[in-house]
Amino acid sequence: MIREWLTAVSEPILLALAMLVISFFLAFVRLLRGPTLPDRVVALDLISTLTVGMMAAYAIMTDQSVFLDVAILLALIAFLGTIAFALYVGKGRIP
Amino acid sequence: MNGGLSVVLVILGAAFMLVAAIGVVRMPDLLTRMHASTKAGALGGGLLLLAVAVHFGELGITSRALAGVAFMILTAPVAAHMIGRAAYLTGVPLWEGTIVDELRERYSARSRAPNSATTQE
Amino acid sequence: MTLFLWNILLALAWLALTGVFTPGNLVVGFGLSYVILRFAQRALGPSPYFGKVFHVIRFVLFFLYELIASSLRVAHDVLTPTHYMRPGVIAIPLEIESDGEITLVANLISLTPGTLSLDVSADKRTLYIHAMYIDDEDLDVFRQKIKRFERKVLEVTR
Amino acid sequence: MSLILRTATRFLLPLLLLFSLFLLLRGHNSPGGGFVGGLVAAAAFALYALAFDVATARQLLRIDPRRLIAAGLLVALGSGMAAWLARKPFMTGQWSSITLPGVGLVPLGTPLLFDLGVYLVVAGVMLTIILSLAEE
Amino acid sequence: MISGGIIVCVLSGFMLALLAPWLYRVGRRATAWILALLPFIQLMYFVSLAGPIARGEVFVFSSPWVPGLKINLSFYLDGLSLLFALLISGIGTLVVIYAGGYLAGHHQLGRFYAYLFMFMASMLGAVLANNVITLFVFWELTSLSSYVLIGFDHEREIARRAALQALLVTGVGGLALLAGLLLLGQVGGSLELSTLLNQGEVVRAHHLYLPILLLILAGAFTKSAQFPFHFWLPSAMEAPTPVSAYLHSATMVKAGVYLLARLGPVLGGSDAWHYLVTLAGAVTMLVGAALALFQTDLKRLLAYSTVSALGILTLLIGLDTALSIQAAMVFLLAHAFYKGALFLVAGAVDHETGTRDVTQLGGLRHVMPITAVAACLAALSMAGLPPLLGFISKELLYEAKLQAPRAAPLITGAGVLANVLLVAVAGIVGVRPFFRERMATPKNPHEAPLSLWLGPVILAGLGFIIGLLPNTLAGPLVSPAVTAVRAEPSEVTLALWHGLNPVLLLSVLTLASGMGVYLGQGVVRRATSRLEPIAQWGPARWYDVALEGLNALARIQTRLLQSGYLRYYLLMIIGATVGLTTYTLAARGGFPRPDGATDVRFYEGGVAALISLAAVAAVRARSRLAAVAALGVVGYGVALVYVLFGAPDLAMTQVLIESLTVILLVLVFYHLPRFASLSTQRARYRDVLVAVAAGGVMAALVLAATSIRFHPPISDYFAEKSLVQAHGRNVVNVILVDFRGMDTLGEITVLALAGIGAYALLKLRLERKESG
Amino acid sequence: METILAVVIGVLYATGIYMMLRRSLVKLIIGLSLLSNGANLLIFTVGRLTRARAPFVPEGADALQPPYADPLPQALILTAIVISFGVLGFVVVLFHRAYQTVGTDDLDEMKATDT
Amino acid sequence: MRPVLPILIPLMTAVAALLAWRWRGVQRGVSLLGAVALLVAALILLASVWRDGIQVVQIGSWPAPFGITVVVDLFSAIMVALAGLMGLAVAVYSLGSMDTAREEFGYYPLLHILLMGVCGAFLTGDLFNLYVWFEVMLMASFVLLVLGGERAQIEGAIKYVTLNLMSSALLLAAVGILYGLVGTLNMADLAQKLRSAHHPGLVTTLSMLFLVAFGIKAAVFPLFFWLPASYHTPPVAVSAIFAGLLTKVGVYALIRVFTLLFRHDVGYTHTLILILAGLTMITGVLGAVAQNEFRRILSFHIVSQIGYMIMGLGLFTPLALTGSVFYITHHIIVKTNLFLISGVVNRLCGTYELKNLGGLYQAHPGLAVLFMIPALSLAGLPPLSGFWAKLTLVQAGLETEQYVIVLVALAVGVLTLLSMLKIWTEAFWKPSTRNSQPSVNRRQLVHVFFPIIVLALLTVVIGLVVQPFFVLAERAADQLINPEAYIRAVLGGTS
Ligand code: NA
Ligand code: NA
Repeated sequence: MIREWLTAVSEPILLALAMLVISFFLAFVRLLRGPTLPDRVVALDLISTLTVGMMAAYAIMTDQSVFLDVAILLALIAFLGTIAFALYVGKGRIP
Repeated sequence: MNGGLSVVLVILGAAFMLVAAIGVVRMPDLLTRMHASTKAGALGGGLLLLAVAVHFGELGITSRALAGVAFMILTAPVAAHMIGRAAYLTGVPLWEGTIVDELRERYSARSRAPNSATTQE
Repeated sequence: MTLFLWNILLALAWLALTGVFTPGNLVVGFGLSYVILRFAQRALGPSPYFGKVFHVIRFVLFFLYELIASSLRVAHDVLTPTHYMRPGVIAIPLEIESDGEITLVANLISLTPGTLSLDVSADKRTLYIHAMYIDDEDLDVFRQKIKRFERKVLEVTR
Repeated sequence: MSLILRTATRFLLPLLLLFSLFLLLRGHNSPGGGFVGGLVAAAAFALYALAFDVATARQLLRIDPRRLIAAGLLVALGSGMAAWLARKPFMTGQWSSITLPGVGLVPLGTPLLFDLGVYLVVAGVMLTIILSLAEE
Repeated sequence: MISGGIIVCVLSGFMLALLAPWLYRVGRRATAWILALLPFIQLMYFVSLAGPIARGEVFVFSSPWVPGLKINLSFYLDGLSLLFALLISGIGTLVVIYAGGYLAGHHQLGRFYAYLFMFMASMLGAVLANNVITLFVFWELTSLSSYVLIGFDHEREIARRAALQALLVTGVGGLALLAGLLLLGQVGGSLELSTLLNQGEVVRAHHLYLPILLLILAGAFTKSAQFPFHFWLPSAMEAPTPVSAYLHSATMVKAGVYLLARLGPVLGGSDAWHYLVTLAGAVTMLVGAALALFQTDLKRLLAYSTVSALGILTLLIGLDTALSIQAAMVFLLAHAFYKGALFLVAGAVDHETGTRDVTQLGGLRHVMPITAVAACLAALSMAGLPPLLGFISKELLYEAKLQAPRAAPLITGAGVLANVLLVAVAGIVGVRPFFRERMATPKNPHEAPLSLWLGPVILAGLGFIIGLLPNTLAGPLVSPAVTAVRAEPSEVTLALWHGLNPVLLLSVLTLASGMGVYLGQGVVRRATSRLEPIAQWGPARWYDVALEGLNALARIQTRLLQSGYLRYYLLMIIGATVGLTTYTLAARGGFPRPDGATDVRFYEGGVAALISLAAVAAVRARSRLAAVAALGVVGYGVALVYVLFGAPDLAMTQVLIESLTVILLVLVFYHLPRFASLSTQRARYRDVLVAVAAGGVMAALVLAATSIRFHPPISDYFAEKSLVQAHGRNVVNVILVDFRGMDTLGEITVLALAGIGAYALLKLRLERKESG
Repeated sequence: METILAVVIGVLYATGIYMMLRRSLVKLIIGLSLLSNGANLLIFTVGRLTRARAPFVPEGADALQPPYADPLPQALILTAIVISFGVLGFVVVLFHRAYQTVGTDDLDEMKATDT
Repeated sequence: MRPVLPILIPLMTAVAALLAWRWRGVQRGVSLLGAVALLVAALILLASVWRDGIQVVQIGSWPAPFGITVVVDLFSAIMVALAGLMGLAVAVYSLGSMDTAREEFGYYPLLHILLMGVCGAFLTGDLFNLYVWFEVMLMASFVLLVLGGERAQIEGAIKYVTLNLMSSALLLAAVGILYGLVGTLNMADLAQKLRSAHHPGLVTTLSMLFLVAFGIKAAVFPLFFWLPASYHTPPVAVSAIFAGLLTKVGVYALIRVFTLLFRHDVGYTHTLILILAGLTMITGVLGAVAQNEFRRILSFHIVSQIGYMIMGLGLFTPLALTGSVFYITHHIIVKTNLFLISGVVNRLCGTYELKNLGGLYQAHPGLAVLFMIPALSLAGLPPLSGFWAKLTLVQAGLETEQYVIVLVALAVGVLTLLSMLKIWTEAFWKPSTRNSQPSVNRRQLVHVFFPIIVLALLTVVIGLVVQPFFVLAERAADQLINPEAYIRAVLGGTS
């Protein structure tokens, strides 16, 4: 596994994947820490974008375009969850 | 096909995403975190999708990849706006370094005490 | 808009004719058909479309520049230990009126790192944004910088 | 409600619907299919209901989503029973093909019809649940 | 032809039972006389068969019923069955007529007839059956008819309880009997009695002999009210008197005796049989007789004396000598006549005076002369005075006891003691109410109507006439019966006078002592009343305690198991899963060694870690929405796994579902309350333990399953045919809509249901409790 | 990778079950979701992981050329996901109604039908 | 075509009823028609299987281990016929008892989809497809259970739903692992390939997952809690169809997999099943003894009766399996009928609580008889259907010298009798404490009594004319214990 990490640096696409993986964990840290719900939502939103990115990178790496379809679907649809969260947060608004 | 360009786009995209992720951890309040994450994130995602478009270089795939980019550009700002607005309106606290708040005056009639009922969730 | 569709259709036809289905070829096709349409303009009657294309291209370039510049700035701030930012919530008076235009402006502002549309007033006259780098001591100067987005949008839509 | 969200939704709804059809039609050969397509269609209207309100979304939809469920089941069932006309076991695919200008020979068969049934049911169900729940 | 008559006899009873309520609606008062025709015809039929049977003929009727289980609807008529059949149809005739008068005007009389005929038919079936399962079927039907008849007066709780008690006691015995009979069939190689009767040696030598014996005895003893199962019989006196006379004295309670007699050739002849049956009989005989003296209620007195009589019969069968069987058969007849008569008399007295309390009755001979004659005749027969049948039977009885193969003096002593008491009882029930001075009663008595005195007079008269001509009238019946029980030709000679012998001496002694007890019954009752508290702790009490205990156990168990706490149910299920799998693993072994698939790319590992962390975060989240967000991360992570291992369709679906789930949850959480910490610390530790164990089991199973493959998968087929035959490049989609379209059809049906259900839940709210 | 996914599956099952054992309806829902993710991942894993191509017949070919990811488990999981999603949708509504009707999401307050 | 009809007819009926959402009268007609059609199709199927042997349809014409196979052996055919019979009985009963609101909110489509799921589970020859049908059935039952949304319904449903979902998750995992090991889902193919499995211990361990998953659905100890928590809460027509069919699908599945797939270690697996059978009988019947409400008593009895059905499987001899099949047949008819009767009682007295019931024997002797027949049959009194069922099992137990289970079976029979008589005593014999009788619509009563009378007659007929039913069960059991014919029918000549 350590060798994998090392080759990651040499292989550009692996480097990209490595950055993405690190990003996942960083975003996850925010999701854990909060402190408010919007903070977590922002983190989740970022994670969905990261997922799009990772799928795209993987499509390139494996040379399979089918994964792109997943990525664009996610790009379009992840938004819905965020909106729902936002509306929930907004529920607490004083009218 | 277009190996060089797609590699650059991939690395760039991933780097932007990393920045976004670091920002989301490091920035002091919600709104500043959002500046880092939602936009840099979308930018990174867009770049990666572009990389796909370049990498495959087939019409069908390229058009789909571009559509993906379009989707991101369409949705990301709306989502950011919705979260930011909701958070602001429910009283998520701003960073102490904030220099001005002109929206506050509009809502001055009401207290802006943090509404824990939702935001603390 | 009809012309734009025409343009696209022609570009696709070009692709079919050439039989080379690549993005590059699409761009070629688009450019060619743009030129064709331009010449055929008289036949088709007056249209703001041709002038717009220029504005659109300029607008896109402007936007990309803003995007990259502000991204880099945010990136710098994120990656360095100190926070250089001077954030705040600013009211931007709006001249545009239609929902679509307001949304477009707001989204463009949001898309650019460093600024984020928070709210539109009920009378649609004011856009409230959160900005990270209010460098100007005079807030109105800053407001004008933001309003450039509005102007560019107006150039395209009107 | 946010003006920005509403305006964006006006644009996104047709886009999502188009995308859902795209997924449905391509599903037999590429990722997608009736289920995914149906969900996207439902998501489109769900977004509309969130951005505006349920009544507006129902107006836009025109048809009671429960009818979609019944129709979808009917289509799926019918596509399976079509095989009986050819004296074949239930759900045996019946294929023919048409030539689409510019695309060429496109095979058409009952399994595709079945997928359409799936699409309708999924869209109908998700809309039924989400719209009723949002009305609470 | 003749054999076919047997099944007609049995089935016609059931037919008439079905018709009886309707007949009653038409026939009213005359119904009893019309109905009585059936048992009377049956009686004539059986009488007509007496001759051939006395000559040694046997009638068999057999028709397959459940050949798969070797069960035939088969009947067998020999001397023993005939004796019982005559009693059943004969006394049945009288009881039907009697009931018509006794219950005249009762609004449920139609149903009563139905039950009575159902009983009659079942009882006939039981004593005539050849197949042991057929026998059992009718046996249980007699219990059931007894149940509805005891509970006939169902508005009174005591009647309901008595009915239940009787049914439960005999029911438990019945099930033991069933097991015993089945085992017997297994050991003996046939379920047909006629075959089994020749298998005695095989059966007795088999290692299952003792269990079979015990099981069958349990059936017989409960039915025939042997100690300690006797208590249901006195309680059963809640039934209308015709029922008591017929079922609980003359016929049904003797089914156990019948069974013992019937199976004697198979099961008898062993020490176990001898000791068990004799002892049970002796104890029952004494206990019944002693307890009878406590009673003041006419029917209860008679009931306990019946218990005693049943003990005597059992004892005689246990002795298993030619003489004892002979005595048993004669006593069976004698008892049926006198006890039936006495019961009917008691009913008539009750009917006329409104009371059954012996202490309240006296001098009735003036107002009820015919009844008084019948009563006295019966009582004298019971007391064993010559020239009544009771005397003959007692003579035989003493003789048999004196010649008992073992412990003859002891048995004889006990017999004398019991008979002494029974003499007193006979006096109390049959004589006392009619003599002494007249006492005031709730109702003003008149002579009973014809229907009420006909039965007692005939029965008592029979006891008298047979006593005078025993050899002519009883001999032809008893001999073949004894032959049947002994499984060897027996010739019985009955006589009133045996000369001066020890038996006669005992008889005289018995009578004299009995008279003494009768006269001094006040003293005796006072003396015995000391024992009353002990009697309260008798078997009847055990029954109550057992029932209460059962209820308590049931309640405790239910409270423990069906506690209402969902998490305990879940714990049980998960515990069962973990327990069964790990135990099986330990017990059966054979887990393949994990092949240590450690070929991991860093990004795969990263995604895996992310999923796990997010899952844990979802658990540890303090707020619902934080948990939902963490759940979202799990979802995206899983979608990534699908992408990483070549499943784009799955990833798409996962992603979509993730987003829509968030919408659903958020919509609902608008209304639901926030997380609260409700469980105790201990519960949490326990649950962590269980959850981790369950997770561990699943992980272990996955490891095992991924390290080994019994067969290559069938997927090559899909790979090959997908495009060529199913016209699709997306193999997963082709599987979904074509290869395995049936799954998808079910799947969309589930979805449709979810939609209908959610809609109904949200839109349909019934305020009121709906009736079914 | 199977080993690591086995652990992930174990974690999903464990967390799912733990959440289902809590007293709150909301946690029960979350538990169910975790559990169904675990079950799907389980089928995916035991159906054998492969980094080979996704099961799509490429243009110009008549059949899948090995190695390819086994399409059958994918189809099974798809069916299972959809079913559990439908069920989840219904359950969410049910719990919503339960809360409305009973007035609490504490499961311990919902045992009237047992005792 | 024939074997698929019992799945498709209910679906068609449901779709037709769904399309006629707004027209209640049409829905009722469609439902009745569909139920009749289902019963006819099921009976024709049974007859043809009896005549011509096991019938197979390869759905979509894809050959056996690859596509989904619908396969009908006698056991399946019997179960489907029973499902059709109960479907019709309850459909008719519903016409006279279901409230308008529920009818308008999809009661009839739900009922028929439930039947579809049940029939699908009985007919499929594919393990994953079995899971799908289970889900169809469960989902339909979830909705039927809560339809109306009363508090008790919802509380019961929460447990019912959660525990059943747990079982589904387990089943899914088990099926998935089995596929991973053997690479096929067709049960006949699995049966064949499992024979040569080189890790029997692993297969046995896996079989435990199936045991638990199906055990939950069958309501076996200690997995039955969902049943008594919920069965008494919905309208009685729903209770009745649940009582008749749902747990039996679990039992069916247990019997199917433990006669076809997991028979390599009978000494371990089936002994375990036998132990569970005994415990199920005891705990179920004790639960019933503790209850004082009509439907709750009946619900707990379902549990205890499941024990008997499993007992036959545990003994695993031809006679024992005959007993199981016979028992299931008997139980479905009798238990459904008892629930239907409880509904009538409730309608007459306005309650299910025994302490508030009474006077029915006096006022409605016909109903009393109609109750006694299934009640006594349930308790196993001769000569009703239940007696022969128990007799067969007891005989099988004695033959295999499993005396403990025989003892339990007999003792539980007595306790069953006890609690049936408790109902009898309280509801029928005990004098009524009420002054007024609720008014009853005569036309509705026809709908309500018709199925009750038919089922009671059937109980008696089975009791009196045992042989044909016994032979049917015997042959079904023979096919179960010798699965060669099944495997050959599904896989064709390849085996
Ligand atoms: Na059931
Ligand atoms: Na069930």
